Amino acid sequence: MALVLNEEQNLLQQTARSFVQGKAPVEALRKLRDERDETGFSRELWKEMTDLGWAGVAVPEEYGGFELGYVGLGLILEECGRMLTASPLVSTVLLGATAVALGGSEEQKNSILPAIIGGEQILTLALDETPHHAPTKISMTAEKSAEGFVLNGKKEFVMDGHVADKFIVAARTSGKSGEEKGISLFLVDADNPGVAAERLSMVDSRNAAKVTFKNVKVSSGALLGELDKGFPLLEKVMDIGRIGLAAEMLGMAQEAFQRTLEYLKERKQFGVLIGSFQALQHRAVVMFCEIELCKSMVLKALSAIDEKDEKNLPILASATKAKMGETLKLVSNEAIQMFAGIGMTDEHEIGFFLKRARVAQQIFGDQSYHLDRFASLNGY
Amino acid sequence: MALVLNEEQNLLQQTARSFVQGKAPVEALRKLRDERDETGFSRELWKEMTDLGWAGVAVPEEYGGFELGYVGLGLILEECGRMLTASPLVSTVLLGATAVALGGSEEQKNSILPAIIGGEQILTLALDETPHHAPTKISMTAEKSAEGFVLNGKKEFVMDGHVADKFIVAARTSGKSGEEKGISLFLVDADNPGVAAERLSMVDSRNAAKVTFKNVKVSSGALLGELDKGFPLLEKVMDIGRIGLAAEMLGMAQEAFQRTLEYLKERKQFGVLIGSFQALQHRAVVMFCEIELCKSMVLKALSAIDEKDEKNLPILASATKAKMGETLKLVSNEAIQMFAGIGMTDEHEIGFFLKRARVAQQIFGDQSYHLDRFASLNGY
Amino acid sequence: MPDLEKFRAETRAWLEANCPESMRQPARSSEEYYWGGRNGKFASEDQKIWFERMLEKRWIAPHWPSEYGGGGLSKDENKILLEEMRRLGCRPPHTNFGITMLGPVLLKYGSEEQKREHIPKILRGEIRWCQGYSEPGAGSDLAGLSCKAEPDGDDYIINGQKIWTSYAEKADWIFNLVRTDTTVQKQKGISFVLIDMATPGVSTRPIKLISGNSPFCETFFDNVRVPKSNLLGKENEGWTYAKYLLSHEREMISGIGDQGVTKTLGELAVERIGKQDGKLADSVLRPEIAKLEMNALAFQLTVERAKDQAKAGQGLGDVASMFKYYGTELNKNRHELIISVAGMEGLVWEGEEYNEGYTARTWLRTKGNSIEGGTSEIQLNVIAKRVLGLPS
Amino acid sequence: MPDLEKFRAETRAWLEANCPESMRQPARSSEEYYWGGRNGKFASEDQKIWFERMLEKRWIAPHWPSEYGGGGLSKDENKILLEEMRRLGCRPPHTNFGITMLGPVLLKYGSEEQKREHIPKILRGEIRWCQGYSEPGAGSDLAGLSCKAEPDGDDYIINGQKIWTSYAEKADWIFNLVRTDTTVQKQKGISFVLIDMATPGVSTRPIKLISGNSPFCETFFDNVRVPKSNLLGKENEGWTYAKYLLSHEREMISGIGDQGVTKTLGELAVERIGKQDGKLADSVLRPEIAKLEMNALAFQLTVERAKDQAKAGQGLGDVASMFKYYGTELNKNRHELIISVAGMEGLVWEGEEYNEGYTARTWLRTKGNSIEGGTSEIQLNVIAKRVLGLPS
Repeated sequence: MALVLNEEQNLLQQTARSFVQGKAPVEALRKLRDERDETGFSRELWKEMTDLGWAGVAVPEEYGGFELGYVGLGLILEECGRMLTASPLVSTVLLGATAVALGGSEEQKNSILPAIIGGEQILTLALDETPHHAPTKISMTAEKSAEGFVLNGKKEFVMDGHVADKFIVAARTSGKSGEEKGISLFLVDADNPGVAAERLSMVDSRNAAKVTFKNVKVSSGALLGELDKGFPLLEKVMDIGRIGLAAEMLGMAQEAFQRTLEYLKERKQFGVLIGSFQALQHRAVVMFCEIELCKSMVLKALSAIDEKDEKNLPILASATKAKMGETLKLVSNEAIQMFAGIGMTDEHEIGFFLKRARVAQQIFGDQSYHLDRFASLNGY
Repeated sequence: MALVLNEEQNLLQQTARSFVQGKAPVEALRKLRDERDETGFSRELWKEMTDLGWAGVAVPEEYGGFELGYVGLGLILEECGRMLTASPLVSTVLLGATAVALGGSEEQKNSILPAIIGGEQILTLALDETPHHAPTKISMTAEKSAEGFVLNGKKEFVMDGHVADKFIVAARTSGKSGEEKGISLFLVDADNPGVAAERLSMVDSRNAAKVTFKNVKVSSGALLGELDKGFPLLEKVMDIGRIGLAAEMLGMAQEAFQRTLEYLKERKQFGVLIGSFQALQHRAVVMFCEIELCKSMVLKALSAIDEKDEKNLPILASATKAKMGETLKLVSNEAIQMFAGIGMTDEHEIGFFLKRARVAQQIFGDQSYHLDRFASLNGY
Repeated sequence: MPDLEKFRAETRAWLEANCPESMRQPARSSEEYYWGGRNGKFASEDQKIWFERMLEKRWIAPHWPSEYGGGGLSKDENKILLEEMRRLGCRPPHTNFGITMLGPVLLKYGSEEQKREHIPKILRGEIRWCQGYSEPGAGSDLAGLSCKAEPDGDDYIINGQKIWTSYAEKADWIFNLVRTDTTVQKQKGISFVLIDMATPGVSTRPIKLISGNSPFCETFFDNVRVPKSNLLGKENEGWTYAKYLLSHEREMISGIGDQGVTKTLGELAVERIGKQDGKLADSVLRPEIAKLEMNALAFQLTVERAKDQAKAGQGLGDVASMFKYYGTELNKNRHELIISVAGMEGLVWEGEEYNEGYTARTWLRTKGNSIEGGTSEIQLNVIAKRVLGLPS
Repeated sequence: MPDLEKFRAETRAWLEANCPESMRQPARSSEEYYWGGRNGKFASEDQKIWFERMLEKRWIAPHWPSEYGGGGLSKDENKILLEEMRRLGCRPPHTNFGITMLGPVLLKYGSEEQKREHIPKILRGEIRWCQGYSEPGAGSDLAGLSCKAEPDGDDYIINGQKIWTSYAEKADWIFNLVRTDTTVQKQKGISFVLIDMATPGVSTRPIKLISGNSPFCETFFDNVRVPKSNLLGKENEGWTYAKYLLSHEREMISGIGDQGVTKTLGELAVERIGKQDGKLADSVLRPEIAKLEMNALAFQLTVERAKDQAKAGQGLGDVASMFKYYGTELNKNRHELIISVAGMEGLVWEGEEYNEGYTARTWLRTKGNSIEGGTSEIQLNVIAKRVLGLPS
């Protein structure tokens, strides 16, 4: 696929942009935060998003989707990133629908995917058990029982964990923490007895929760994918998640940069526009270059998902998440420094970008994690 | 000791500066290079340096030295660094005299130190066997024989190796490559049968040689320090060497920066002085700051040698060598970029600083080596 | 020298006997310090005891002249006292911009009456001060201020607005830069005025920061009448006093973040991330942490070197010009690494289990270090010109 | 599409049959390329065969119009040919600034006579060209040139000096920027003139670089008489043509260093340093190498994206402005890492065992990448203004 958007994709991007900027600008996130909204996003907004078909953008037609692919979903995520829009798009669509579509049985697909597309179910992935992303460090257990499995364990920082209807849970059916083998995935309903979610208040005002599973009984039909061999499926879902998240981060970086650039063109100091200072100009160009590089990587990585380029997907996912993380860190820090005093105030929106940046960098592995993985995948 | 020079030290620095700038400016190195001088330094110059007492600056009085300490030797090295002066100061004095003074028997000290101080002997350390500094990776062997030891092996990139009168050789008397235990140090005369040195042509036009030892027989009196337990002595000599080398690098960095700064104040582009461009100004200040930091580290590390602060010496040596390496890399690269076209020509002297910089960075471990060691010494 | 050693021994013994245990723990927030003032409250009985004992000992400002209530200690003695306090971990008994900022200016440029009026009140914690320097829209161009003072008999009438006034809503008095001459070059028409904030027409509004805290205010002056006797030094020469104060402030800010740091970054990383094969398990973060700690060591040694130089009578030298710039950038980097080391836990905003978001809030607060008291860019400009002599 | 696939298959078969084995190895120095010219010599029989076969095939400049001796290939065909050549590792059969630099300008702005006169000679390797742009003291201010051409009947008389003329001492003709009007704004008085270097009064002096090589010369013009018919385009409009050429040159330079790179940096590092516990043994270099390779991948994808955009009719876009800057900085970093990876071995200057210092010399040569063809600083200025619209 050429690294350029086609007409359909351009249209989707335009639609997404005007929708998000109209209905869910940064101000909306501030409102959710200041009102201590219990859901953490607007259910009305999510209804409108799913009405637009966004939850089915990357889902195959046979399950009610629209087959615009992950490039399409990436464009929507990017636009949401620009406005820091809070919604279950990542948890439910990027992760949930992807995991079910890739690993689910026909029955699972037929029951879950349409519910996701229709906006009736919130799904999420319950994976990490420590403050640092470590997908093989799974201690949570799923023991075989007469009717199915019994789950016990604790998951940390689960996205939308306190409002999810269903969890995709990574648990250990054999082996020990640190091993890839022995990890299995399960679909667990939130109202299943023994499931308890405690919401956390995060710096980015987005949803995360600690979820505990205490003797949670599920049927054998709850298994998603193969027993003991859930890791390759999980890895693929994560790689897609990393790339989708990078698309969201790309939107954030572009918007933060754009706002900074505008500020440089209007703010005066010592009687001249600060954008005329050469040192700031050069630093702005460095940001511009890094963002352009990220654009190419994100587009290439999204295309690789659609092209089912299994061979290059892991390397592209790690390179993209790491590069996007570095760039977003740079841009969010430079933005605050260039906005200076006003950027330090809560009243100004630029700080929201800095706050969301670090959380997005952490999810599914920060730069350290992915540079290490990138090096290993490249054989060094 | 306060981090400030006393009167005696200030005087020594002034003397060294005027001597080096008068007798051995960068032009002298160019001459040695262009004339393909076989010695690689001027023996007349070395005679003058030793007449000034430089070879005995850090040697105890009882062996004919002047007890001005390593702070004193560091000041001389710094001034030599400014002019890229080629001499056996590092090989013979910083390494050779230090090793003998620290590890030698009374007999060895009495016979060798006065000869070094008098400029009659060139010593050097024959240590590394690979292109990367790795002091425990020693495969060269010294086997016990009736009369003493028989040495076999090869040493790479030995400073002043082709003109040395005596080598301090690290060889294995037990254990295997990678182990600290089993390394012993030997004093080996260059005219001993079986010793052969092949000079290498290096980018910095300074001396390095490949030295082979083939069935070289030495008496048991050739052992420097303890059998099998030479590593702690070697490590200390290397740490002192690293700090002294950092002093030389500090001189280089200051001189390269000074020349660049002067160029920024005289070179015009588009009708204005390039030193008025804010982006270049900020980059110049960054260099200034890093050099100031290095000055403090080098002085502190040199003082730590004189104060026999054994506890902090390794950490200070690694921090200083790594920081100085980073700074010199930055300054030498920025210098070339700021001198632009003229800096790329062999005719201009600034390129000599770039060339010497990378060699000095490598000797006794580059930034990678020392950051790793610094982290390990700090317990992480 | 034996005198100083004796002083050290006595000081140590006195501190050990008199500093309450709880006052030897690092403070987690500015609220844990005693700020004094008309509405000042002690956060604990220990805090009160500690303040009163130090006040009695005249060690609230130990090196100020004793005639105004200072401790009258020599430089060497003062250094020893600070070293011993640091050794024990003693908190400062009283925090007040009157001590750290206004005091030195007042002692140097104030009239005898002003010194006798204000200094004892500062030391006794009766009056809490704040600083009126920055204005909206002026930013780094501090001298471009427009808050004006017009003479009216024996008074000035002050109108205008200040921003970034630290804790103004809790302060009693403000030292304020005002414009008294608009016809000359901007630096030459500025005066330095002391204003009681209880005067009619003074009002404040806190500014909430990205860290969620509100250490700063906007302060408004609406026809505020101030006696001319509250002018510090001479009219229109306030810029000189302001710069003298700023140079003190910059040194102070570059030290920010070192307070209360008990663990090294490396130790923190090992605790949070663990080791593998004897090295920090995150092999990518490890060299970044090592670089930061190497630079922090180099910076600390450089501050030491500057002090040693000054002590040797060679002046602080050019090197001191970089402290504000380098120190604040270093501190920002340190906190970026701290949140990397903490992972998701470092990004929690509230909750007792997460220390109410202390890690995240501190990280966010450090972003201001390279802005307040002169941005990093301003520092770089100044060093380029004044120290390196680069042309304009 | 099937046509293109057929073309690809035929091209591949032809190259496999006709490109000698030794011409499929990466060249280690510029001398291993065939540069042509009056004194041009083939370095080997294979080089001669390869050149002659490609000449006969009209693939010396495959996408130039066939009426002047070019191959007349479409853009797509040309791309396929280049891809297939890269796949096999085929060296370019002929290297000549007449092809890479002058050709595009000549084809766009030259007169019919000029095209018929010069292009076939370039293709046949009869005339080797060099570029006369920079002048001593002008540096980045290219338009500030002073080498002047004064009219004298049907001729110009040229006086002045050029610097950084690549391989001028081996070239036959030079395309030279001269000043033909000193009374107007500097960009408006420049003309673009073609000069036979055999003309009396032209002389050259090689400049030795820090890499030890002398790819550049100073070139002197002392009352050199050149017919006015050698003017390209219009008098005083040379700056337009010069900029057109420069934009081509910048793209070319940003690709420098990718030629002949057969091993990735990671592979090289493993070979030179070895592994420990499955990872590169140097744990500090490892993330630096990973960052470089990550950036190189991102850069390569960005060049691809720009091409795809252009192909889709959207133009090269703003992104192309960064290629020269980013590409050259990347290449410098790559070579810094290569010498780190090679250790002391990478710093040897001479000796067959050390490939005559190839690693060190190449590293030194890359320092010029961010200087020649417009310094990185100039690129940053230009992007800031033209692309980001930042004010002057």
